[in-house]
Amino acid sequence: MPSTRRQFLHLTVAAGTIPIVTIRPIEATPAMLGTAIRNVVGEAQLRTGKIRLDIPPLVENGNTVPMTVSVASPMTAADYVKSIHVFNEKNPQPNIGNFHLGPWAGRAQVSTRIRLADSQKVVAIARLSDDSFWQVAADVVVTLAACTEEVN
Amino acid sequence: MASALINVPPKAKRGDVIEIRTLTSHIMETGFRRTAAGELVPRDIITSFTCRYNGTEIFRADLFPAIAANPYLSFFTVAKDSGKLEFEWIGDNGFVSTASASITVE
Amino acid sequence: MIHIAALIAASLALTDGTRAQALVSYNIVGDGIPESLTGAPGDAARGRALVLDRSTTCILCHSGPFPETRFQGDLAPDLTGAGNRWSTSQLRLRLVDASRFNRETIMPSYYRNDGLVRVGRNLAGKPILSPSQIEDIVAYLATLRD
Amino acid sequence: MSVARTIIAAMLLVAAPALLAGEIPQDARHSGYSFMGPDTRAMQDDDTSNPGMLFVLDGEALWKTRSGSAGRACADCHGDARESMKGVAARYPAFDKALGRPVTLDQRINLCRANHQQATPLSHESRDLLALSAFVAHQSRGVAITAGDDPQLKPFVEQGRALFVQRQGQLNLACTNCHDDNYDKHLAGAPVTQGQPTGYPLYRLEWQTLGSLERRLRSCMSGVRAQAFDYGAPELVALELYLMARARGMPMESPAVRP
Repeated sequence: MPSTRRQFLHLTVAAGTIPIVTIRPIEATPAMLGTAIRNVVGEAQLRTGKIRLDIPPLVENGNTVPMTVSVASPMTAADYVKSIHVFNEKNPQPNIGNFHLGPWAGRAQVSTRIRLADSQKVVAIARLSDDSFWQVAADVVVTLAACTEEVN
Repeated sequence: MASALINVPPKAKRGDVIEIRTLTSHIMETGFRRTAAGELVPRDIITSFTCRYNGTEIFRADLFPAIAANPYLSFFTVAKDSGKLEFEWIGDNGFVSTASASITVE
Repeated sequence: MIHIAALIAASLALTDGTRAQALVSYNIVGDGIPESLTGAPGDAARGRALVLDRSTTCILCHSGPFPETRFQGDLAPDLTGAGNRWSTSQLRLRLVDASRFNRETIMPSYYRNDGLVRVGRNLAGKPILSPSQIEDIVAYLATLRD
Repeated sequence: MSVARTIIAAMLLVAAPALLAGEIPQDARHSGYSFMGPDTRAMQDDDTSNPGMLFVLDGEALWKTRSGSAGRACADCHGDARESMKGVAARYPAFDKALGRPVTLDQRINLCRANHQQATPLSHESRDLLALSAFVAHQSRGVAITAGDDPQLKPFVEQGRALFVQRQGQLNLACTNCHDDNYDKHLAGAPVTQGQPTGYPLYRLEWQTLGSLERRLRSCMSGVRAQAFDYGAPELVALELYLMARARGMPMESPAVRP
């Protein structure tokens, strides 16, 4: 393995497993992100406000990034959050997850852990019971691991 | 071996908003990685998670390769009745895993 | 005082059958190597890219005047003004073999292939950087003036 | 004043093995935990969000599962691990009289499988071996590390220390250069830790799975472009033993979470 290629190769090797070479894949483009969002939102207007995205601005490893999306909603039968959708800008695929909830949730909040291939923007969108869409974006800086495993 | 960690409060007062947390074993192979020989490692992810409360779906998630290995999910529901919360993870290659937890609502 | 670095390593057969690469010869004059390892000046633009490439390790330990690079190391001195502090001759020897100045230094010797222990099978006998990479980095560091 | 100081120093010598030159004193030892950000800490702190606990769960099931031609489970000999395994991992690697050398917890599990269960050994870093070692190590959470106290281990601790301070690899760096001399500094923005082995096996976000201390050491060796020792090699066991002895008194955290 030529050492000068280390920047591009993240190798994960454990006994009994196949050595995997993660060549930094083709990044999703802002256009792909836009298309993925339009697939969910359609022609509806995207508004800002109501939705909040908690994600560390600086993460120690992009493989496991904790993230919480919450929406200011009374969560009543008349006014609730139908779904939450999360997207990324630079992974090979722009979708992260779709989360479907309803007034019975009591609180419109979802947490998960995501992968971010590089420093990039994460977008969260909430669909409310009146079919309005609300969005928020956050920039995340991913610290690249200083030492990665290599095949010897 | 598929194992899951479920965190549901064993008891709650009627009307309380309770947090449900799940963690399940899965590699979440993205389908974008290659072996040293250059072959694409096939995608193997959980694509769907559902939680039912006494038989009624209360939360569903569509998951993509950008979800980290050993997926963690936390969400909320209003404690309505005593009973059972059932969890189901469905994924590539016929992956199905289920778990359940009971709750007493007073 | 002039040292001639001993450069014959080709007869040393290594465990996996590979042989040590012969390094190009260089002359140490005073505390530097006055002549280019390649016989030609390096390319400062390529050198900058190498300094910032995490795999070549400069940026892992050093910081410097690189506003676009968020994560810089603080294990070693800031490279700002390196071109004022050292001549190209001095920079070249510091890259080739910093341990010559301080036995305890944590700076690797970038152009050396002897006296090392348990070097990775695929890297045995090879220097970390090639002569042209050394020259490119020297050319770039020389441009770092306050 | 100086008399009092001499007495205190003498008492310390009696109470704990003398520090070797350059070693981090007891009160300055910090787990990798203290070098992490709040989000990674939170992941470790709560058992229902710590992915390492998935392996502990699997290990608990395996503990009770009969294996090998002897048809015995770990529990058949050791009973309730919460009692029998408490503090055990904090003493490993431990001296094995029959072999005349130290063995790691993973090696002990496989020795048990061979000698008492007539079962085939579990391979390094396999899910089952990690699950069992995580389950056993979890029983020592909070227990102070005492590995290396056995006088029979002395030459092996010294062998490990010699390896720790030996420069190696194409980058010609010793473990001690970073983890004794430069912790608190940053390697391209990532903190350099003291390399304290308090949380193994641990869930590394980089790996996206649980891994052993041997895996971590091999990864470090690759980092300095050295030829990594094979899993189970006596040198790797000696290094592990030295690291545990160097962390003497620190509480176990298994399964820890690290970036």
